[in-house]
This record gives sequence, structure tokens and C-alpha cells, in this order.
Amino acid sequence: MADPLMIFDILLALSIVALATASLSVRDQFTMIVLFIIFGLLSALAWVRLSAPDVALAEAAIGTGVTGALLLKTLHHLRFVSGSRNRQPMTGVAPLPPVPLGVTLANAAFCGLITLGLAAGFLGAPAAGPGFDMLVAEAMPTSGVAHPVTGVLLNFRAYDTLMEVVVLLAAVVAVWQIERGLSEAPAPVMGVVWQGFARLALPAIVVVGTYLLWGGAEAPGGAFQGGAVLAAMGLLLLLTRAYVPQPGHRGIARWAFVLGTGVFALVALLVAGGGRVAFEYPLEHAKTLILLIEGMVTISIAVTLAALFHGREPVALTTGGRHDT
Amino acid sequence: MAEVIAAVLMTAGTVFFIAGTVGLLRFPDIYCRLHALTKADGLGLALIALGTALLAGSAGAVFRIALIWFFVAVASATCSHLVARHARQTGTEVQHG
Amino acid sequence: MMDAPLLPLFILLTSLLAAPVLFSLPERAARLRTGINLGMAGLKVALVAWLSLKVSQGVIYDLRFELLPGLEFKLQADPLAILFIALSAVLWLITTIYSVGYLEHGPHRARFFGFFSLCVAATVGIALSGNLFTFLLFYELLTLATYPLVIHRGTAEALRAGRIYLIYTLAGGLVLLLGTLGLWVLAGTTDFVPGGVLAYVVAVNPLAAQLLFVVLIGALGVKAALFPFHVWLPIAMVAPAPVSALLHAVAVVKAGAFGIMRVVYEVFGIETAQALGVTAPLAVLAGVTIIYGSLKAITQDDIKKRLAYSTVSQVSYITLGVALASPLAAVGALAHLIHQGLMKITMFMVAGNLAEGLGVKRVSQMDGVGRAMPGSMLAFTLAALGMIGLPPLAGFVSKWYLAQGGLEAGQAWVIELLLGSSLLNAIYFMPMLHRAWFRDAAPETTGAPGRPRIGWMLAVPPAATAALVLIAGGFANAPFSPLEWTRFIVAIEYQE
Amino acid sequence: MSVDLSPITLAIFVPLFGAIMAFLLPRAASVIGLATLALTTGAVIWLARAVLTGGAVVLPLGGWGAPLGIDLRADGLSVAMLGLTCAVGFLVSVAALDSLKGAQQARQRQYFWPLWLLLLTGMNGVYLGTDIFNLYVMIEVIALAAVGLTVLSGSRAAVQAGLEYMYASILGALLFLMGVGFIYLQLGRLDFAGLTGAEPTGALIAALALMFVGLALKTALFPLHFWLPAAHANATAPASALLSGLVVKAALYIVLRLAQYMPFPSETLLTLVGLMGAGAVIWGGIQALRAERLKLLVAWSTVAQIGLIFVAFARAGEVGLPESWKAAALLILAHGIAKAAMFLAAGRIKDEIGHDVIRDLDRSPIRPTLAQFTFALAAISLIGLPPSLGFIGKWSLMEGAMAAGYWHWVAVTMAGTLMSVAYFSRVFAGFLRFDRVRAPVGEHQGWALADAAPLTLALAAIGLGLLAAPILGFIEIGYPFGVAP
Amino acid sequence: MTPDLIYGLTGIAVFGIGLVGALCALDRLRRVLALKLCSVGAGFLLVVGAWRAPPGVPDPVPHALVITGIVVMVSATAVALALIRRLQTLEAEDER
Repeated sequence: MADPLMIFDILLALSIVALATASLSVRDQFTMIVLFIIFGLLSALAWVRLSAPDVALAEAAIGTGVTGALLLKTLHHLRFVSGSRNRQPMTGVAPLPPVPLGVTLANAAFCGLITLGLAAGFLGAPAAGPGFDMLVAEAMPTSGVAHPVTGVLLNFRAYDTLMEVVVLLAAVVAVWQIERGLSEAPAPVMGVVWQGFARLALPAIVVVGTYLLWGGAEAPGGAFQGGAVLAAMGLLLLLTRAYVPQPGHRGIARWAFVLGTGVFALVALLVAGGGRVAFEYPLEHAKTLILLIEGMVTISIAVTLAALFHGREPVALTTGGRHDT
Repeated sequence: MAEVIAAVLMTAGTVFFIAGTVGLLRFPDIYCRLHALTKADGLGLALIALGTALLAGSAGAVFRIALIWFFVAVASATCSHLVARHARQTGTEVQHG
Repeated sequence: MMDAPLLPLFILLTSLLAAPVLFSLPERAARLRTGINLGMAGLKVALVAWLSLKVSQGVIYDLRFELLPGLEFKLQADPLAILFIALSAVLWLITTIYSVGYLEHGPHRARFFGFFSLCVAATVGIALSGNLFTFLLFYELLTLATYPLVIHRGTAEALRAGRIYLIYTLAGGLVLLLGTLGLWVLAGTTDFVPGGVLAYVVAVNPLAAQLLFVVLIGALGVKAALFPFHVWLPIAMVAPAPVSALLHAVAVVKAGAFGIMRVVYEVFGIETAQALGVTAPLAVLAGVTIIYGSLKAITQDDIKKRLAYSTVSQVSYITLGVALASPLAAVGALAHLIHQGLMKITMFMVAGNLAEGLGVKRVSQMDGVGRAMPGSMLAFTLAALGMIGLPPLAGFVSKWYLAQGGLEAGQAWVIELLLGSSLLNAIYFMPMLHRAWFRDAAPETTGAPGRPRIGWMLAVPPAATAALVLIAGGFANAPFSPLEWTRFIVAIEYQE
Repeated sequence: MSVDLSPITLAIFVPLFGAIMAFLLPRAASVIGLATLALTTGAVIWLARAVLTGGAVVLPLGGWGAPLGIDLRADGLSVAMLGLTCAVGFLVSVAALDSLKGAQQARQRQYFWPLWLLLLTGMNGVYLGTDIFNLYVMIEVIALAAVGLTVLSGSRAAVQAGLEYMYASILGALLFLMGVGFIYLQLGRLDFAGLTGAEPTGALIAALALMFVGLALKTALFPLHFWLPAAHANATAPASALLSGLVVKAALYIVLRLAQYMPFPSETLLTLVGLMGAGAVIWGGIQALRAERLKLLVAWSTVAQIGLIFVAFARAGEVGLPESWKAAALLILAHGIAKAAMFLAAGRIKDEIGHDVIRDLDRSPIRPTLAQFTFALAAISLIGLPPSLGFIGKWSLMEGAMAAGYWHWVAVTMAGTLMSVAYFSRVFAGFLRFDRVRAPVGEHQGWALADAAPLTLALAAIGLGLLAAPILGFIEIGYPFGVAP
Repeated sequence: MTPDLIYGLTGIAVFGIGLVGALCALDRLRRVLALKLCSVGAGFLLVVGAWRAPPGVPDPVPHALVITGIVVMVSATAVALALIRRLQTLEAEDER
């Protein structure tokens, strides 16, 4: 009975739930974000336990790493804006109209009911569900790659993946259009030790990112994980002020954003013909094409994630002002 | 033989981790906590890495483990430095008592 | 060109296509606008004449276009339709002339004449509808086209009246939609067929049929100003005089009355309706409306309001004639559709002339106006006497047949009702005539004698319609007179 | 290497490449945008011809075929939705050319086109998709682009509304994703065809409920409509037209499809859907009656109309569902066209008069006659007066309800119609009243390019009612899904 | 008590917690975070669905879906956070 792994699972599950609750109920927003990051890493661990290393990598790098960085950046911005002008250093945002406790409780009870219903539904579902296992196993030899998850992402369901890159593109277009004008909070000054660390880490990150991308064909990893790691490099560059986006860089940034989407879509369209449909790579070129797509998508993901972190479009600050339409 | 040594090293590492965690929970202020964490966990990590390296099958794996150890050590040192620096700049008091 | 199956469509298009052209004309292109208006109106009269000739020769016009599976847009030209479009075509021509004169310098003329055309198009469509569904389409179009006319002056009062008008008529339209749907679901068709389409339903589910009757008549009763749905009519009097004239004589009120005819004769069928026991209550309701409208008319001082209540009363003659379920009464009802139109349009145009020429808007101001505007008041007098039912004027003919029909149906109370109503008509019209001709004029209404106070475009139309009142009564038995045509229709509806 | 292009892929990829080009070349964005719209419309027409002659078209992307791969499928309904999107989108784009032409709007213009073309990519993807996870990704594409369009003006009210919209959109999408998870747990596949004939187990009901609630949130079905009025009222006119006319339809369409492949397990649930719709009709009507600004009124009318579409959906209960979806589809088409026209017209009126406070519309000496006329025509279709497409939709709704004896839905429809008359007549009164104007009234102001597009849309909303029979015939092509080979 | 059961319920619990947060949270940042929790919960469900008892190999398709979901979510989060930053800036300007 006392299977140590099971005890580990239960403890992990309990800490995940506890951290989720804690991060939502803790008062201080900084603590909230830190708790969330821990939550994310533990979730990734749980997914490793469920034999999903790719997902765990993606969650750790993107779901937790990039999201955490975005949240922290926003918190910094909020505290800067409200701290310097509104004298509300700790809340960070203007208080919303208070919700009556009764409503909150009713909502919570409602959500609780939904959750119970979902749990009931989950328990009623088939234990070892049917799936795509057989289909994937049959199709893998003709997919051009050896790692099943990469096969699904870039071949079987490549259309999904293309649209996912489109979502990223839409996000960066939307973010550039939303944030404008006024200067943001200045990056915090972090000192010499940090600069040294960054200098040391940068080349290592490039190696790791490329490795993840390259290894993705046979082993866990791939464009998204690699792109996220490379994006971390961008974050470091931005945070150390080693790179400051200039208005003149917008053109090249645009090209970098659309590179992955454009190449992916073009390849998908151009392989059609001779009895093949869109996304149907010729078998002999499949591996090459997939690697090409992955490479371009990785670049786009890295640049896009870094741009999402940076936020506003780099425009000359003289055009600042709220009515800068 | 290698397994036994690895097990001993990893157990020792875990003990250091536990010690560091106890320190994190028990020490009065942020500076003391950082002290406990960086010292104890750094050693704990080194021991565990060593233990895993003994069990690793290939030289490549050992190299990677060493790399991981190196970067985690550097990153955690940098992080601790940043936390302490931030605490000092925002004026967090040292607790005496 | 001798055989033109699309003739009804052309008649519809003469005014439907005129509308967008008129809308897009600039405000100052008055001559062009008048030319188009009169040209189209004249063309329509000619086409209608041709159509009626064809129909009297037995040609059948039937145009269909499928809108939804089984549900058709259908135009048909039967004698009943001819009766109504003939009325609308002739009166459109006359009213157009009058409107051009009336609005000579007013604002928004492009809009006015555009909607005016649309309104006539809707009336023609109502007349030509071959099924209740098509009828519904044009019925709603009529509402939409008349709303801007009612609020044409753009004042707060006009807008209030417009809102009441819109709410009443659109609610009525909605109920009519419900009724049409009900008919579609119950009978599987909405076609107008002499003898009706509901005989089977009545046999199987009389309650549903009765309900349907109530819904349909209620919906149509709103436009026909049947008590208690008449409220909007006097309020809508804020509209310019030609609009009121058109609303009362041809378009809105008559559309309701015409719809009641179609429903009773060709949806239910007169025999089925009688068997269902719904005609007697309708007759009683019509009787109540007749008396109520007349009583209210007596108490009104505003000329147009008095005329409006008079319309409430007079239009119910038509309903009464339909509901009495006797061929003779039907002849009376159909003839009254025409005769009332002629008489009422005359009176409204004269009322407009009084307001334009003398600033007279109230009955109490009418002293001596006969001497100031003898031509107009003569026309008014003819129409009023006709309304009262003086032989040989048009009103007498229809009342005569109604009374005969009442006897034929064994409903003697109808005679008393008609006598009473005529008495009431006299009570509210006679003082107007008396003041106009036999009282001395108030100082502000007498001006320099001899100089015409209004242009010919205002003076001629009422004179023409008054002449028609005289002719329709005096030559009632001539071929192609309304009465003769009416007999032709009744023969079809009663399937004799 | 010869490239063999299918109109299905083109309908998705042309707007995608257009978006990329418009983003790369901001100066030429308008030209690229219009050209893209024209090309996409061409692709849709090509596709429509293919569907007309050969029935439903299926394209297994990557050659794998469902369930492993993803199929794109075009049948009558999806092509009708594509046609709606492209036609309305094209005309809105033409109007946008004019309304975004000022130097003040340089920045708006630069971002409008890429966002709108991405939105188009997402919507076309939804209408052609047959894989529920793919639909999740597509609705996220739509959501991000739509939020970007909502906040295009950059005003505080717009950003506030956009944030609320974003929360609602993300939550809706996540509920949908959770539903996808449950469907995978139960069935092990994610294509529509796999759903047909599935047993209604607990997990499947949970999935259905989650997906429905998520989509209801996205399409703003009462009581989950809270985000819509502010978002649609504060966006710039072309964006409002796209959001209200087209975007909410994508989620509605998915509901239609889900109901088609996975029949509702119970009459009760369908009644619940109808009741939510009825609530929307009533509440949207009340709020529209109370709205102080023109665009807010129009936005609330969208809430009411969405409700009506769900009433149409529930009009004849479980048994009537195989027919009811057609009434809903007709109403979707009618609302899409008319609402786009109305928002564009409202935007024109606001531009010309300088404000859109309903009470003070009649104080203005400026009367943008054509825009007002367009607004009135669009209102005719939205109220459901003949012979508009809205009328035909309402007719089929009431006909089905009446034939099935569901009188309460007839009553709701009639109440909604009356309320729409009441709230639109508030606006007409503002257009047609003249005695509060001090200065001489100027009419026929501004025969702008921006007037032509909404007028065309409004006339189409009315005129298409006459073509209802062929439209109905067209959307039935290739239905139902499960039967097609 | 197999891992799929444990973590499946964990996922549903996390989803529920996120749902409460999304509906009740008072500050904007927390609502974004709550939504992110919901997405992790949904990810758990799919990963659990892909899991096969030890000798078996997990189904790769849901893994790919979750990776897609994670990327989509980070995009949505970035946009929501940009809106929050922008809104805060505008509010601060209004109050100034």
C-alpha cells in the first residue's frame, strides 16, 4: 500500500493546490507572483511524473518563466505609476468597487459546485481512455521526425501549431497597439554582480536554446521550449540594458515577428500539388522542411516573447501623450 | 559500490537541504534566511549532483550535470545577492534577538 | 403588349420605383419632382384602367415568387383588388396635385413625396395581395411609409402623435403576423380564395378558428380604427392636410377595412364565418363604433378632429356591411369603401384649404367662410350631405344597400342604427354648414373680396372629388360605376 | 513543382498573408487590406461554387485525415458564414478607408488592418474547422485581434472595456478548453465526426456544459453579456461593426455545430438555453430603452438579438432542433448584415453631429440624412419588419414555435419586437424632430464613401429577405455532417 | 490511487480555484493570474488523459495540445497585462 511514489504524488498534489490557493489569497502582489511561480514549477514537476517532459519543459519555460516575468514587469510598472503619482505604493492598482461579501461567497459556492460537478464527471470518465496512441504509432515512420510530440506538433496537427504562432503574432500586434506614448517605469538598477551573471549566462542560454530546438526531433524539447529559452536571453539583454529597443529597429522586429508564421504558412501552402494537400510534406523532404520551420518559428517565438516582455512599440518618446492615436 | 556512495552523498545532500529549509522557516530576518539558504542549499546541491554523476552512464551526462550544478550555483548566488541588495536598498531592518 | 401578365407588377412599380428617385432629387428640383409625381400618377391611372378592362373580360393575373418553402409572395388582380386600386390610383393623382400646391414652400419635400409614393405603393400592394402573407408585407410597409408623413412637421406634438401611431400600428402589425402564422400553421396556406380556406379547420377545431378570427380582426381593426383601437386616428391629425386626406380616404384606414373584407370573405369564407358565429359580434362591434365615433365627433371643435371621428364612424359602415353576411349589405359595404373615400378626401382637402387660406382650424371659427371661399365650401357641403346620406349623393347609395342588407339578413336593428347614425351625422355636419353659409364672417376671416385665397392646385382637387361624389351617386347604375363593379365582386364572393 | 491550391486553404491563408503584409508595410496597409478582402471574397465565391456543384468539400490537412490530423470542411452553412464575413467585412473595410483617413488616425490605421485581417483569418478558420481543439486556438486568434480592435481608439473607456472583454474572452476560451479535455477523456478524439452518436455520459455532459458556458460568454448570452455593451459602444465605428456584426457570430456558429453533432441530452437544457435567450431579449430591450448614447443603444440591441437567436434555437424543443438551427442561422445572417450597417451608420452620425447623445440628436442643425436613412433601414431588419431577412428569420422562428405549441417563445419574440420598435423609435424621433434646432437645418450632408458601404449593407439586409428560399436551400447543402462520406 | 486520478483531481481543483479567483478577485493582476491557474488546470486534465499505466507510453497528441495551450495562454496574458498597464497609465493621467 504505502507506495512511496504515491505518497510523493499526493504530497505534490496537495502542495500544488495549496500554492494555488495561497497565491490567490495572499495580500501582497509580489508574494502572489512568487507563489505562482513556485506553483508553476511544481505543476511542471507533476507533469514530469505523468511522463510529459515536453509539456513540463514548456510550462516551466513559458507558462511559468515568461508569464512570471510578464507579471513581475507589470507589477513593477503599476507600482511605479501609482507609487509615484497616486501614493498607493502597495496596492498597485486603483481599487475596484468593493464586491459585497455575499456575492463573493455565492460566487465561490457556485464555483465549488461546478468543480464538484467536474470532479464527478472526471471520475465517471473511462479510466484508461481511448486515444490517438495507435494512430500516432502507425503514422510516426512517415512523419519525418522521431519524437512523437514533435511529430504531432509539426506534422499531424501542424495547422494547430501554425495558428498558435498566429496567436503569438496577434498578441504582439495587439500589445504594440495597446501600449503607446508615455515612457514606462525605468528598469531597476541591479548592480554589478547581476551584470556579470548576465554576461556569463548569455552564451549558455544560446547553446541550451539551440540544443532544445535541435534535440526536439528525437527527444523532448522543440521550437517552443527552445524559443522560450532564447527569449530569456532577450529578457536578460533588456534587463541589463545591454540592448535598448530603438524606433529604427521596428522594421527588423516586424520581420522577426512574422518570420515563423510566414515561412510556416508558405511551406504549408507550397507543398500542396501533385496529389498532395496543404501541410502534406513530401516524405523525402519532411525532416528538412520541419527543421526549417522549427528554426524560423524558434526565432520568431524568441523575439516575440521578448517583445511581449518589453511591451510597447519602440517609438520616439517625443510623440508621447495619451492622445497619440 | 558506486550505488552505496551515491546514496550516501544524496542523503547527505538532502540533510543539508532540510537544514536550509529549517533555517528559512526559523530565522528572524531576511539576511539570516538568505544565509541559511545559500550556504546549506549550495552544499546540498553539490552533494546531490555528485551523487547523480556517479550513477550517470556516460561522460556526456556527467558533463551536463556539472554544467547544471555550475549554473544553478551561480544563479542562486546572483539571486541571493539581488534579494539582499533589494532588501538593503528598501531599508529592511536587521532583527536583533 | 396586348397581353401583359406582369401588369399588376408594373402598377406596383410605378409608385415603388418613383420613391427612390424622389428621395434622391435635391430639394430645389421642384418642377422635376412634380413632373415625376404627376407622370407616375397619370401612368398608374391609365394602367389601372387597362387592368380593369382586362379583368372585366375575365383575364386572370397571378404572379408568384417563393420566399420560403411553400410560402409565396403572390400578386393577383381580382375584381375586389381592382376596386381598391382604382380608388387609390384616382385619389393619388388628385391628392398629388393637391400636395404639390399645399407644400409649395414647405421643407423636406423630397422626403415627403418619396414616402408619399411609397405609401401609395403599399396601398396598391395591399390591394393586389394574393395571400395574407403578401398582405402582411405591404401592411407593414404602409405603416413604415406613413410614419414619416404623420410626423412631417417635426414638432414635439407631431412626434408624440407619430409615436402613438407607430406603437398602435406596429403592434397591430405584430398581431397580424401572429394571425398570419396561425393561419399558415392551421391551414397550410395563406391564400385568398373566394369561399375561404378554413372550412376544414372550422369543422375540426372551431375554437382555434374563432381565436384566429379574433386575432386577425383585432389586428386589422387597429388600422380600420375599430373601437377600441381607434385612439391613434384623431391624434394623427397633426399631419399635413394631404396626408390626413390620404390616410382617411385611401391608405391606412381603408387598408384595415379592406383587410377585414379579405379575411371574412376569402380566408374564412362568409358561410364558414357565419357558421362559426363570429360575424354577429363583429357587426355589433361595428355598430358600437359607428355610434361612438359619431358621438365623439359632435364634441370636437377642431375641424380635422371632428372629421377624424367621423371617419371612425363611417369606416365601420364597411365592416358592418361585411359582417351582416348578406349580399346586399356587401354591395353597400364595398360601395361605401369608394364613396366614403371620395367624400372624406374632399372634406379633408377643404379643411386644409380653410387652414391655408383663412387660418380657420376650428368649427367655431367657420362663421361666414362660405362667402370667403365659395368653391371649396360648396365641395365640402356636397360631401357632408353625402355623408349624412342625402339622395342622390354617393353616401345615400351605400347606406341604402346597407339597410336593405340588414333587412335581408333579418337584422332590423341595422335600420335603426343607420337612421340614428345619419341623424348624428347631421348633428355634427349641419352646424358647420350653417356657420359657413348663414353666419356673418368674423373680421379676421374676411379679406379683400374677389382675390383668390388659394392657388388652383388647392382649389381644383376638392372640386373634382366632389364632382365624383355627385356622379357616383347620380349614375350609380352606369357600367363601370363603383356600384356596378361592386355587384360583380359580390357575385364572386358569395359564389353565386 | 506545381502548386495545387484549394479554395478552402485560400480562405484562411489569404487573410493570413494579408495580415503579415499589412503589418510589415504599414504605409500600404489599406491597399493590402482591401486587396486581401477582395481576394478572400474571390476564394469564398470559388468555394461556394464548388459546394453548390459538388456538395460539402473536405480537405484533410497534411493528408492524415481526422481524427489524427485536422480536416477542413466546407458545407452550405459554413460557406454562408464565410460569405457573410467576407461581404460584410469588405464593405466595412471600404467604410473604414474613409473613417480612418485623417492624419489623426495614422496610428489607428496602421494597426486596424493587421488586426482585422488576423481576425478574418480566425473567423474563416472557425467556419471551416472541424476539430474542437483547433476551434479553441481559432477563438483565441479572434479574441486577441478583437480586443486589439476594441481598444483601437485608445480612450480610457475603450481600454477599460477592452480589458473586461479580454477577461471574458480568456475565461470563455478556458472553459471551452476544459470541455475539450473532457471530450478527449471520454472519447479519445477531437473531431466533430467523433462526437456523433456518443452516449451522454457524465464527462460528456460536463464537456458540453463547459463548452456551452464558455461560448455563451464569448457570444455574450444573458447573463454573461456584461462585457459586451461597453466594448462595442466604445470601439471606433468600423471596429464596432466588425465586433457586433461578425465576431460574436463565430462563437454562435460553434454552438450551432456542437448542437448539430452532439445533440443536447435533454429538453430541460434546451429550455434553459431558450430562457437565457428570453432573458437577453427582455433585459437587452430594457437597457436599450434606457441607454443614453446611440452606440450604447445599438450595443444593447445586439445583446437582445443574440438572445433572440438562442430563442430561435430552442423554439421547438429537442424534436424541432433539426429544423430550428435554420431559423437561428437566418437570424445570424440577418443580424450580421444589419448590425454592421447600423454601427457604421451610428458612427457616421456621431462623426457628423459630433456626439451621439440620443436626447440631443434633434438639437443639431446638421442632419446626416443618408446615414440616418441607413440606420432606419437597418432598424427595419433588426425589428423584423417585412420583407427583410430579419423578418424571414423571425417568421421561421415563430412558425416553428407555433407549430410545436411553444407559445411562450412566440410571446418572447413578440415582446422583443415591440421593445425594439420602442427603443429604435427613440432614435427616429431624434432624427425627425426639428423644432429644437436653432440654426437653419442643413440636409444631405456628406455624401461620403463611408455612407455607401452601410447603405449597401442595409439594403442587402432588407433585400436578401426576398432571396430567403435560395439561402435556406444553400445552407442545407452537406447537412448533416455525419451522413456525408 | 494512481497518478492520473490524483493529478486529475488536482487539475480540477486548480481549475476551480482559478474560477473563483477569476470571478471574485478584486485586483486586475490577480484576475489574470486566476485565469492562468484555470489554464494550468485544463492542462492537467489533458496530460492526465494522455497518461498510460507504466509499461504504456503516453499519448503524444494531448501533450502537443497542452504545449499549444500554454503558448496561447502566454499570448493572452501578455495582451491582458498590456491592457492593465495602459489602463493604469491612463487612470494616473486622469487623476493628475
